[in-house]
Amino acid sequence: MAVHNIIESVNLALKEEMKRDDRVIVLGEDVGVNGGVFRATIGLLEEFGDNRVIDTPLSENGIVAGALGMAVNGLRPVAEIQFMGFVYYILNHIICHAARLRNRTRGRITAPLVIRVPYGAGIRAPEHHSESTEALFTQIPGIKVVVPSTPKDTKGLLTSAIRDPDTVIFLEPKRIYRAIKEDIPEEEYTIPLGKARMVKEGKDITVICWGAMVRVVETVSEEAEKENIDIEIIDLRTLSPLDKDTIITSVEKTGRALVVHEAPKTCGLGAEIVALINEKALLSLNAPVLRVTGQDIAVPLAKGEDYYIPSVDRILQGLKKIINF
Amino acid sequence: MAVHNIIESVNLALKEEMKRDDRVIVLGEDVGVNGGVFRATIGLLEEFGDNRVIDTPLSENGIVAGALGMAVNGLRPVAEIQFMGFVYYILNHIICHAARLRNRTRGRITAPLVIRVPYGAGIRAPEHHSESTEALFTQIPGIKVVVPSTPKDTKGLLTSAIRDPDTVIFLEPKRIYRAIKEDIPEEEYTIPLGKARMVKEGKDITVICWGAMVRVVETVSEEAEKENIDIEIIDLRTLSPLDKDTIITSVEKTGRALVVHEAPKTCGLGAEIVALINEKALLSLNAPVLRVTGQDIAVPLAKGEDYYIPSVDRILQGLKKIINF
Amino acid sequence: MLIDEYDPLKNKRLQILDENGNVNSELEPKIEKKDLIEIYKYMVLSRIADEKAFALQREGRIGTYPPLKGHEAVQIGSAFAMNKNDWLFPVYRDMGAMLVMGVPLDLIFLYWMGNENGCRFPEGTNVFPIAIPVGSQISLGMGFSWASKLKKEKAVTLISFGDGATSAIDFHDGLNFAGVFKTPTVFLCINNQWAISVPRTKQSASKTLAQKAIGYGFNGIQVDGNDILAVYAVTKEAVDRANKGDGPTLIEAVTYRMGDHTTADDASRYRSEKEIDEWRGKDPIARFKSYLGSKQIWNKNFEKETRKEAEDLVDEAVKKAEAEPPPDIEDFFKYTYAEMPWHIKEELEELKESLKE
Amino acid sequence: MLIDEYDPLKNKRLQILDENGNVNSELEPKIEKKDLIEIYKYMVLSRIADEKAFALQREGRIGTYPPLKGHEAVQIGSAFAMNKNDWLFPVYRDMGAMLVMGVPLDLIFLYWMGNENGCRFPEGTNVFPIAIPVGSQISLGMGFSWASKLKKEKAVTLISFGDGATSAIDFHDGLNFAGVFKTPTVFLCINNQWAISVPRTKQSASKTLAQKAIGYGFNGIQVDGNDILAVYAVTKEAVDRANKGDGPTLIEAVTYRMGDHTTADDASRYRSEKEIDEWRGKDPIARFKSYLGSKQIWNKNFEKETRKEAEDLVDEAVKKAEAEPPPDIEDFFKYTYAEMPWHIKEELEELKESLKE
Ligand SMILES: Cc1ncc(C[n+]2csc(CCOP(=O)(O)OP(=O)(O)O)c2C)c(N)n1
Ligand SMILES: Cc1ncc(C[n+]2csc(CCOP(=O)(O)OP(=O)(O)O)c2C)c(N)n1
Ligand SMILES: [Mg+2]
Ligand SMILES: [Mg+2]
Repeated sequence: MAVHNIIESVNLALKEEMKRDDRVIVLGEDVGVNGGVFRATIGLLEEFGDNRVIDTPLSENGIVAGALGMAVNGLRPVAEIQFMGFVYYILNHIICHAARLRNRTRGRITAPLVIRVPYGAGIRAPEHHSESTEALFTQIPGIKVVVPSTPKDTKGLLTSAIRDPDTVIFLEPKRIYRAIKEDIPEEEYTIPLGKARMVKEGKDITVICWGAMVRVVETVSEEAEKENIDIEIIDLRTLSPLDKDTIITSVEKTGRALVVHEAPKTCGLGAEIVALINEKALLSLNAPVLRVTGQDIAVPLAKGEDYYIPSVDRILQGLKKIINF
Repeated sequence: MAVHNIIESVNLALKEEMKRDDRVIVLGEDVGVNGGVFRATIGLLEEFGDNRVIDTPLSENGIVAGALGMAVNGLRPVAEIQFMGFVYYILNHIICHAARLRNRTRGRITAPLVIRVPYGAGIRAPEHHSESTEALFTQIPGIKVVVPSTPKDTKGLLTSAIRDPDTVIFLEPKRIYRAIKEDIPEEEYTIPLGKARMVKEGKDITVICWGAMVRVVETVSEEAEKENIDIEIIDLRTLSPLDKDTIITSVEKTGRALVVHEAPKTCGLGAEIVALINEKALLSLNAPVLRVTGQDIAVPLAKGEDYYIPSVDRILQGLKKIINF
Repeated sequence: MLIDEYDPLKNKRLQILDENGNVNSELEPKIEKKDLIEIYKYMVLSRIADEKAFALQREGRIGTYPPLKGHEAVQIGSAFAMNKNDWLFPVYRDMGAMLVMGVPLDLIFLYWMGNENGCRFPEGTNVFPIAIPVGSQISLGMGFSWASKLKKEKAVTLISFGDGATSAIDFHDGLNFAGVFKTPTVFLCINNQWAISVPRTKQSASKTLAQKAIGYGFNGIQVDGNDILAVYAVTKEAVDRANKGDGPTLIEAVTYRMGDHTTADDASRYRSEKEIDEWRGKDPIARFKSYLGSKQIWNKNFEKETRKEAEDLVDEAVKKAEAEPPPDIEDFFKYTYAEMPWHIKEELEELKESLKE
Repeated sequence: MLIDEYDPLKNKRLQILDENGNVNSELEPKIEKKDLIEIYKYMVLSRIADEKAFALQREGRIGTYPPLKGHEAVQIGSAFAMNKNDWLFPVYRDMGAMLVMGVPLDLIFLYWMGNENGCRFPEGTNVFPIAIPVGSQISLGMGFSWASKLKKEKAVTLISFGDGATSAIDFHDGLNFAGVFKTPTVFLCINNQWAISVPRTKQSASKTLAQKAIGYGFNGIQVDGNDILAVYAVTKEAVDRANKGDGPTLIEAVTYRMGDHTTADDASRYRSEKEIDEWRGKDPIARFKSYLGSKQIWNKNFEKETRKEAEDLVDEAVKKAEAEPPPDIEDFFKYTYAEMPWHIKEELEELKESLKE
């Protein structure tokens, strides 16, 4: 065991998988010599050479198309997109090809491909560097969407993503890249995709969250405890496909639920979670399932960022609306 | 008054607006000499010349970037994307610029731009010609999304869209382009964006739908009547922003709701509607709000299309689940 | 080397067999007699299969179909120049090339009938499925060939696409990455003068499409796309260069789409009969036929047999495709992921339930 | 005509004022004395403002900032060559060009401090806001200039972008559409050798970036980007051509990014001191200074005054930007649509409520 933060865990998972399987290739802008703008790929070029750690020209469409072509030809590429705000360039190849090749060819051609994207606000970055548009991906049948929230989960989930036979969008909560340190096993391990993590059991209300929001919700939980509200916290880990069982079992127990996410509210993943709960557990509900989320606006620049990201106060306010319904 | 179908109404609205306002420009692949692959722009080149009706090179990204640049420079471009399956190319400019220029410049620069896209399945077309991925757009703050379902609405809504100060994605239900004929006023008229249409009042259950699904739901309504189920049908017309009041008022009256859409279920607009109802009208609900939608798969080719599109039987099945809850 | 010599900026276009059947014997590629016969058979088969597909569409027996008539030389000539390990990333109109590469004709029909099973090519068929978003196969194919290089495999990827596709963003990425990484790729632009109703001249102000390669740091060459000897020779050279590690080549094959864009199109709306007539005089099959005549391979009997054989193959393929049972409902669901997740299972169940009633 | 003569395929690169201060008098543009002085003032102001921004970032007073050092000639020279009605679509590093075009310096600081109000330029300022997605301003600017043409206005759009941006899909669309529609556009590629850590040679295999224009049917020209006379002359010619209806031009200005990519970058990770030193010898300001010296414009006193003036302007601008109150909360909400829809109102209320507690 050794102590690592999230960005180091990304690096470790990449390194281990590259050692284990020489089909694993890392590519993207500045991932080689520079080790990635967040240093996620540091040391990989030195260890694996420039046939496996590849600095590309500046085109996200090209990176993903290239990686997808590689995946079709038997490699296991892990592409990096520098920021979520540049991810819209890749949607065409993801929707039209990565998500569909297996179906289009009735199983003959597949796309085992990972796309890593740092996402989310909170680091006072320029415009387009703070987005949380995961719902663009969760609505695409045929791909998986994964978000870790701790160093340990990061390594295990990324390892699973790399070994997964389908295309995985791996979103990294960059705001907490270096905020949490944790003992994580030296040896390789996987954490299954599609399974949520029970962060904390509780009896009064289920709070569903992921990524950087998990820590905020943990703080909320402490605050709420002071007012005798006992929160159950679910960290989704995989946003698509959803872990229905964990969500529904919890809501059936608590009778109340809140979804917290950084993305704008309208048509965010929160909507799907509310719809799912409504469909499967309506009679268990003592109050509406609410969402505390980013607003339906562009993520503000530094001076406004904190208004946008769900704060402890806003989440508490949402909680109380549900509890006092 | 004269009888017209939907595609003719598109053409009429374009023609009228081009006559009324010479800033209105039509551009896209094959919109000029060929009059559009569905003939939506037929006759426009002859009437307005090739400075206002422009055949472009084959790039949707280029078309929309070009149109957006034009809009910034005082024109009122109406761009055509040939099929919804090619719309993913335009997301970057829509999300990063069209939806945000007003906010980015605190009101100085705006993007009054219309993008017309035929969408939906049911015409036995090749792959990527049958998509309903409107939820990619309804989750983007700063743009509007409009879908007509009748010839009369088509002309009035498209006219409003062209005059709107914000970017409007105008989705045309191509499956019924020629299926419905209707008397429509010769003179110009507008139908306000953001307001749903009450297609039919009813007391037992609210069915919310749009585009080509409205007709299917009308058939369902007739079937349901035979079993004494009285449906209230809401045609959303504008998918973003949603007409909350019409939806909530109806559900408060009927106590039950079903959403029908062609898009895949997960993270489709239906999820947002369910979440909205849950948030605003939970106590009125006698049963879960269900969704009858396309499945979370690629739209099948011709031989499987009918399994994918919500059928009268599937919708009835959904209705009964709610009624018998 | 043809590719170095035929500089598109100097207005050079490679032609070996001209409209009147004259051969430039210096450049004439050495093709064995049995291959010449094979080539001709594929040309004829492609044309007959194409006509059949068109007719079937008119009878409502297949869906929208993009006719290949006029493209026989570029499709068959390029595919014939490829080696066993090479891969084709075809454009939708590429039935001829796909046949040469081993895609069964009945599957091609099945696909256009709207059955996904037509896209499951037999194992060992080195053909990527048709990519409908124009140009998207270009960057994908680049990635595929890049992997061949990284794996140190001797395999070239040939990517075909139209003149319209040169405007696609994937053209830019495909060629730019290929240049930077010196991938073993042959970019075959089938310039048939039209992208639906948009003429070549409105697609790009570039004088030739071949010269676009200059901006990516490798060679482009223009070739008479109705001259199968030229197409074959230049493709072979490009494939050899790629195999030797000399990187990508852009070939612009100048040809003509003799038919409508697809069965849903009416080309008379936007182009003249006169233009079509002109190109009729350059027919790739007629030209190759006269070449075979000069080689004492072609004669009337040979023609009759070739046609008969092709017609039989086509009839058989149609029969087989039409005899194919409709796809199993589960097939639409079970290939979305490697394993079917709960929600898709639910949706499948819901559908089945509704069909029972 | 410079643009016709300096063919990038012939390895020609325009230079008028060389590293040692020698002038090619045949090509020397005629610039009035007062403009020469203005130009120098803007060069100095840009450099001082740039250094200030860097320092402010290190003190935590502004956010991430992309230094322009080394780009003074290309930014000021090109902006000076534009006419009153022309528009600039800048790249993020373009503070110098933006200043010349009339963007107030305090707004530029305000923007990098993370305040959207810094992006509301005064009416009449013909500058598009900075587009962060690399290259996206290229196709947008093309559309803007296309509209000028359609409206028959005499106005040219100058779009600047980096070497990395030539790989962007919007470069392809911007140039291709511009070629086809002969838009009045000047594409100014500021080739500073690096795209963060990716060197120019790995961005494209094309020998020059200027030659990419050939694939779009118009002229490209390479110019010494540290030579402000050359930049000015070639931009002026390109602007004039565009105004006359002769369509677009691609200018590749060869220069160097002297600083880190942004304040968040550490360039020593990927490039050598030696390389930087070499370019230090080509400093654009020093070079122009010696030119002004030869014209008897520059002297020590002039330098002192110029610097003092610039420093005062910078200090004032910083003061003004820092005195700006934080944006009103409603401002983050009310510009999403022309009219605020119900759900955004609700969200604003919810936020306000949470701030009250
Ligand atoms: C991205 C995209 N946009 C639009 C279309 C519709 N479309 C299909 S083929 C075609 C023209 C293609 O022209 P070209 O590349 O020259 O190939 P050709 O059909 O002439 O063989 C168009 C516009 C599409 N399939 N994909
Ligand atoms: C689409 C996109 N991808 C990635 C980035 C991150 N990024 C910002 S600047 C930059 C390099 C740009 O290089 P170049 O175009 O040469 O301009 P320079 O910074 O050298 O002036 C990158 C990769 C971005 N802003 N946009
Ligand atoms: Mg074509
Ligand atoms: Mg650069």
